[in-house]
Amino acid sequence: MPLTENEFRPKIVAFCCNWCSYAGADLAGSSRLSYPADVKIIKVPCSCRVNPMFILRAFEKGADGVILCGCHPGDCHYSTGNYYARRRMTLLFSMLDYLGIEKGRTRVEWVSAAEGVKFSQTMNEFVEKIKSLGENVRLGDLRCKN
Amino acid sequence: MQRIGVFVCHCGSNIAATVDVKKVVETVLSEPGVCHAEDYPYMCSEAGQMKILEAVKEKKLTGIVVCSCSPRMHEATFRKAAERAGLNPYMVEIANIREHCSWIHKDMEEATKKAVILARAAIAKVNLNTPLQAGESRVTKRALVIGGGIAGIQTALDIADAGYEVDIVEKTPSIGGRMSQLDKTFPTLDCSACILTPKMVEAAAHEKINIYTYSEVDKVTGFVGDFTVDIRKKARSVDSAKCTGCGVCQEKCPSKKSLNEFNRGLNTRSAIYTPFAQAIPNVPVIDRDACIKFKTGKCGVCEKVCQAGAIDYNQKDEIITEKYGAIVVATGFDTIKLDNYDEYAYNQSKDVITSLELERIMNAAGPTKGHLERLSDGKAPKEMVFIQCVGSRCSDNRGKSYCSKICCMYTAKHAMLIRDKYPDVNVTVFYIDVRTPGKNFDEFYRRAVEEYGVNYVKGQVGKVAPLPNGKLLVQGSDLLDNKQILKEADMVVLATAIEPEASVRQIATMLTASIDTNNFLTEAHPKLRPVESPTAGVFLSGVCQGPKDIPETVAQAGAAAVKAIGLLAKDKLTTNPCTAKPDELLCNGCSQCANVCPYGAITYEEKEVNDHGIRETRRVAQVNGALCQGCGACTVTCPSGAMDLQGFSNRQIIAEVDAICR
Amino acid sequence: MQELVNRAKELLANGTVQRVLGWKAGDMAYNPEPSYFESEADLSEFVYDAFCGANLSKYMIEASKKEGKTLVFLKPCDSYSFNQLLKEHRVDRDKAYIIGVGCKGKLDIEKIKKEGIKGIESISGIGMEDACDTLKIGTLYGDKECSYQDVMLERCHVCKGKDHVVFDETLLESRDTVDSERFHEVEKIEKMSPEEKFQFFQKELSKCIRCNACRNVCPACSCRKCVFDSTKFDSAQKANVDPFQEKMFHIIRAFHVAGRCTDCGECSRVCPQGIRLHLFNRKFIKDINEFYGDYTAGEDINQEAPLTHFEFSDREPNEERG
Amino acid sequence: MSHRNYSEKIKEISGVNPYKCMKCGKCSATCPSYNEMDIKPHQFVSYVLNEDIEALADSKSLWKCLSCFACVERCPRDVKPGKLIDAARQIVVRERGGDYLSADEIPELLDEELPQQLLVSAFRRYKR
Amino acid sequence: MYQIAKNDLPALFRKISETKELYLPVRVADQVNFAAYTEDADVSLETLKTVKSPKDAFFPQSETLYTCHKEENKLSITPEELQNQEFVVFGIKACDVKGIEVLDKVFLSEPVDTFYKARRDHGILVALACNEPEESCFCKAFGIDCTDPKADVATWLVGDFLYWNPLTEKGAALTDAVKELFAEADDSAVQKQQETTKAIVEKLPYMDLSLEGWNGDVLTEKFDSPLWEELYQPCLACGTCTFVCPTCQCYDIKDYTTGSGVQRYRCWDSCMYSDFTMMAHGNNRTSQMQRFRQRFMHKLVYFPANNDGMYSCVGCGRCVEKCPSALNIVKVVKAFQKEGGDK
Repeated sequence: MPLTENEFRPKIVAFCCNWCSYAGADLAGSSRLSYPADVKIIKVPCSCRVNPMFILRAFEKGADGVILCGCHPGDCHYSTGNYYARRRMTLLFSMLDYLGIEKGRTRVEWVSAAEGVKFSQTMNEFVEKIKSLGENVRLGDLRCKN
Repeated sequence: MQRIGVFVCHCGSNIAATVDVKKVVETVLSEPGVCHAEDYPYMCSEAGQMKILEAVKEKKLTGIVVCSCSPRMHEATFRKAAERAGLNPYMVEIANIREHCSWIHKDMEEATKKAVILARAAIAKVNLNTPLQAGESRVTKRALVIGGGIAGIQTALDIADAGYEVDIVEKTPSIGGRMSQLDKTFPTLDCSACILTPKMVEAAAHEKINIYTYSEVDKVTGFVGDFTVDIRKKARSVDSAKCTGCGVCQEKCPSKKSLNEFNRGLNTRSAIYTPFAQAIPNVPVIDRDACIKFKTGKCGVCEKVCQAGAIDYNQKDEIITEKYGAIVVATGFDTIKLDNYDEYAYNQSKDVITSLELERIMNAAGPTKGHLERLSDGKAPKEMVFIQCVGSRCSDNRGKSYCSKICCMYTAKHAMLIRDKYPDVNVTVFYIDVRTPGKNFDEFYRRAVEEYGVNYVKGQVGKVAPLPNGKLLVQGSDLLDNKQILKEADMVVLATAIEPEASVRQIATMLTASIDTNNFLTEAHPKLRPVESPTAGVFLSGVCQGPKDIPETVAQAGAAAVKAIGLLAKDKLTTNPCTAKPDELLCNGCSQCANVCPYGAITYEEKEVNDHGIRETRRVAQVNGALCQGCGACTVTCPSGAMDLQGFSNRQIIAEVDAICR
Repeated sequence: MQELVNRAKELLANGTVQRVLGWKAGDMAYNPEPSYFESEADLSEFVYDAFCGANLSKYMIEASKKEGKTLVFLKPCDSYSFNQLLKEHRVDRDKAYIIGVGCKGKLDIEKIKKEGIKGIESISGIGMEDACDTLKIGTLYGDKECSYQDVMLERCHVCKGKDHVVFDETLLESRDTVDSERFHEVEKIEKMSPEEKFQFFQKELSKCIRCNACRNVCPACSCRKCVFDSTKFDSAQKANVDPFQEKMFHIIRAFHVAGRCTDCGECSRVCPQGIRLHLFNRKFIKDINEFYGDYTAGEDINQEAPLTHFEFSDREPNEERG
Repeated sequence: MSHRNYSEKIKEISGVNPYKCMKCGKCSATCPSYNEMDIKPHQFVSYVLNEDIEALADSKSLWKCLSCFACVERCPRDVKPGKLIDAARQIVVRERGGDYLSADEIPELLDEELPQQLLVSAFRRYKR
Repeated sequence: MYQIAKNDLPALFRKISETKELYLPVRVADQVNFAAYTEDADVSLETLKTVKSPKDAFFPQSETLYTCHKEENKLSITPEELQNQEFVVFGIKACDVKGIEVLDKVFLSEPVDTFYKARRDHGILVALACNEPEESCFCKAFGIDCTDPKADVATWLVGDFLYWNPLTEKGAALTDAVKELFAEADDSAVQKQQETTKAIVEKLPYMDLSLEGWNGDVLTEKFDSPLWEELYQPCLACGTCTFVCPTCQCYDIKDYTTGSGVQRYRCWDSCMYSDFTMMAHGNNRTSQMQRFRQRFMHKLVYFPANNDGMYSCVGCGRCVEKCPSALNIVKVVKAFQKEGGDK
């Protein structure tokens, strides 16, 4: 997709667990399943490594959307990591919603190493969603806006 | 500040066709810490790696960023290259500009921009990288095998033959397992006991093997190379050292009404018993629930008749604590309960039996002394029906979704044996598919059809109904003839699905080994590491990992043994350095991290600390680097940030976030 | 109140305890301060009345390091905090002699002032022996009256109950003070549109001066060094320079105490700007109850905490409520 | 309506995923009306998959199925052939047009002696 | 002296804010603090004490000092502009006016704080006399007359009128700009109100608070007192007292990374915080007792020692009202008094 003037291009951070989702992203890559370049992936060992601080930090510094991908429940390389992540993110997202931050700026998706298609689909959907929400103005530090 | 070198790979045209690599090189040069950047067609080639070596030397680099393919491809390669250049291997980070960039984007400007951002994130991370040293831990040269069936015995023998001590823990009074209950084995029709018993004897006699029967694993702590296990030796009420195995006690025991587990409850046994004649050890146990002495205080017959004076009613459970370097799980299987399958009348008629029960009936030591007869009236059957896939391949919640794998073959075996021994008996097998992949397997099945005249009907049975005349009405379908079949049978044999032994859940929990929805233990990798559990130092042998027949079980047992031997052969283990690390000065000692650690790697210590001049004793978290696998669950649970993950530290991840969002 | 003093004297005299942790009369009717009493003579200044809202359980962290036992007076709600600290190994049960004291609802001086009462010289009707229906207030501007119930601390309107969850003995009777639905305020906000929610919290949080009173008084926020004071996350802040930082601080603080917060209400009590901080914690409590089953932090120290535990069937984060 | 659409409609009404069938024939083995049927229960699935709904609609089986749901109960793959044929029957009934009752008309016509089961199964069958 | 009907105050505010930024007590979410005037602001002149003192107007809780911007390898530095527009702080009380004098001692003596000075130069203080002092007030102990504030303009609210008396040139200039809204008035009503208020002041509970024995010369005596060890115990180490205080002037300087550069800003700090003056080796005050002591020693001993006997407390009583543990400077002074008396 070529860059066109004035088009809103969101900044999107995707945390991917090393074992499933990062590999899923690799598979999307080797299967040439495209998704917008707005998505940048950060590798973490497990979805349970993702601290709510990281997610808020991303928004602080100007992210428009943050997505966390991990192994499907039951498939965690560390047996239980994604279950903890699931509870943490459930609560965090609920709090963000409560504070009036638009739903959909945050998302959790379970993507296995075999789900290249799902990875790319998820990212396409997520970017669309963030584009429809527009720029993140409610949860960023204004000092980072210029 | 680090001195970082950035190396951008073209990957032929894989990257360079979409990402302007020169532009990336140019742009990253202005990033903090970067003092060298270059591009090369194939960074992973020897020549490419030499570029790294040269740059490290010339520019005195302290950190490396390689913009290339996924770290899953070549992270190890570049880490080794860094090591050759004299750097710590963990000073390398990969920016994945192939799978995550050039391969999924088409527009060069956009892809280049993204590649720069990914490189920046990696640079920001490397700026905070610290050299990490893989730790070492010792290896106890002793293995534990949980389960004394053919899988456990074979594993133990193989490990012991390699010269290491092995302990087998078996929960029943004898080793032997399911195989000892079988009459004959496919596809050779060997007598099961004839091939198993020598193995049992060999194991018992092996100087490196120590067998704990009638024992269970109570507690497991520690980690790969250094497990500590509590084994509960249940009170046998018979002193093994004194017992001569003469068997008089069993003969004289007045309580003979207990269901005989070995014969699948088809007949009864005495309260003091050995499960079967060839039991090892040949020392009986007293079933305290059935024993009159234990129930009423009176009796004591066995004590009176025992010439060796081996009966000891006061024996107590004994806990043995032992250290092991490796643990092999070989807990085996059981058949599923058929309570949910009313249509097969298993609970209504004694003449509807499972295949494992048929094994016992066919066996000379079984409840009918090997005569094929109906359990209801002892009459010889004339019509026998076998039903396949009972509880297997069921996607409803009554059965198991998987194929139990062994049923097609043993049913062919049963059919063949019956037709051979009792040619006047008609045998009909209802099947969905006959699955016979395996050496000489299909030939075996075809023999049953072609030589022994077994009637195979493609179709499933819908209902088995006991008739007033004592027979069983079997209503099945023949899909090939498109007919519904009504057949009066004398006996119906159900090829019942198998499932992992119930106790495996508890054992998996103790070992922190993962388990799937069907209770099968999970492999570290389904294809490439099929006999290892994801938990280091724990190996899988036999059906606990998935349905298998005997040859496969034995093969896997050997494989598990080799893996265990490979571990035991090492004097020291190097551990993953990307482990959690607490900052003792910040630790609150609240235990939340320990609560989420799946490996039990976190313990607490009362420790004297010097917090900027304040000396006090505090409860602080300690991470065992050998146990920790580096998931990071603890780091998020820790509110003060005292717990951090080396290699993926809070500040490193935040630096990546910042670099991406700026 | 005299019963408390007498019992404290006894326990000091017979050597059961080395010191007493309670409340010392202030120089106004409404400002008693948490205090240690080491001797019988010290206890002459002991007070226990409707203004002893301060939760003493957090002081037990330091008291646990002292020589000998400390007698501490805990109100029913305070005992939850103590128990939670016990669960987290921050206090030593053996170093504490706990007298669970009854409570008739504690008062909020800010609410009295909001009623337009100023220049307060004296307040009567605040003793444990009083009926707790009307307060008589002597002021520089004449005598005033107000209803006890109207000026109670927010937390007392949604009191957890009259029972102590941990104690060695109990003294004095408690009173039922509940007259509000605990999650009513949270539900009201949940029903707002995203824009309304955002404006509501933006306004509320814009008052925050980052004095850290909420954090420092909180028994769950007992970290030796808070992440907002340390370099661990590159997150040290001393002021809310941008509205984002107000949100960051309060979201993370609430998250860190999620599943550990006993809803003791101290944060809201001490906020100099009257920010209703419990709205954050109570949101998490409500969510936890709704998603993972009822859980009251501090109630049972053997119960698994919601965030260090999971079920295979837990809801998904993206799931809509309901 | 094309056949393909019929096929989709049947899947929709029955809630059945015919691809789950592993062709074991347990439905046919179970069916009490088997001998009366021209298309056998285990074949329902392939008719739906092959989009040969016309044959199914013209079959005797459509009217011979007792809706006893034994096949539904025993199917190991949760395919529920009984639901498939029931769906086909509904389509045929609907095609015939409006000679069935609307829910509002029913209460007046109720006979007190009418078994509850009948009502429920009538609703299940005739609800749009 | 001039007067203006209370009802006409919005017109006055509007008029002032046409040309100048106007800060005055505004109620937001139930709390009154100084804030910029807007048409829909809920102005509350009746509030005796705003939660925070108006020192923000001159010494904001946080202010950017300069911004660094990075582009490729080029670094540019943009200093923050100094205040160059006049602004008015309306409704400041006598104690808070004195508080600003205290700040002046710190920020206007060499080396002069240019940010502060620019604000002082451009700020016009319109003080408002107190009518109904409260029990936490003890400004009298510091020689402050709350009925007669000394600022650029002094005002009084009496009955339905605001009385307005310019005291300085700046005050006069402001008065000229808004004179059209005023009527001439004599000071009889004001005097009457002053007497009423003074009578109340005499009855305040802290009326007799004496600072005897607190001066710049008692450093070791007070510093070494064992009383501190007792007094600090309930302290939670929060910064409430320092942040509501009109005289506390400690600040920290920090950098914020914006992605494209760095903003250097300063923000209030509190000597009550464990990371106050934190250095590489740690903190020179290791215990909360030391930090607690620091605050009061500073206000009552060190500051007078360096500033001709001026205390850096003005008796506004905000700490008395806001301390979560009911600690405050009065309790400290009284405790020492008692100790002295006992001896």
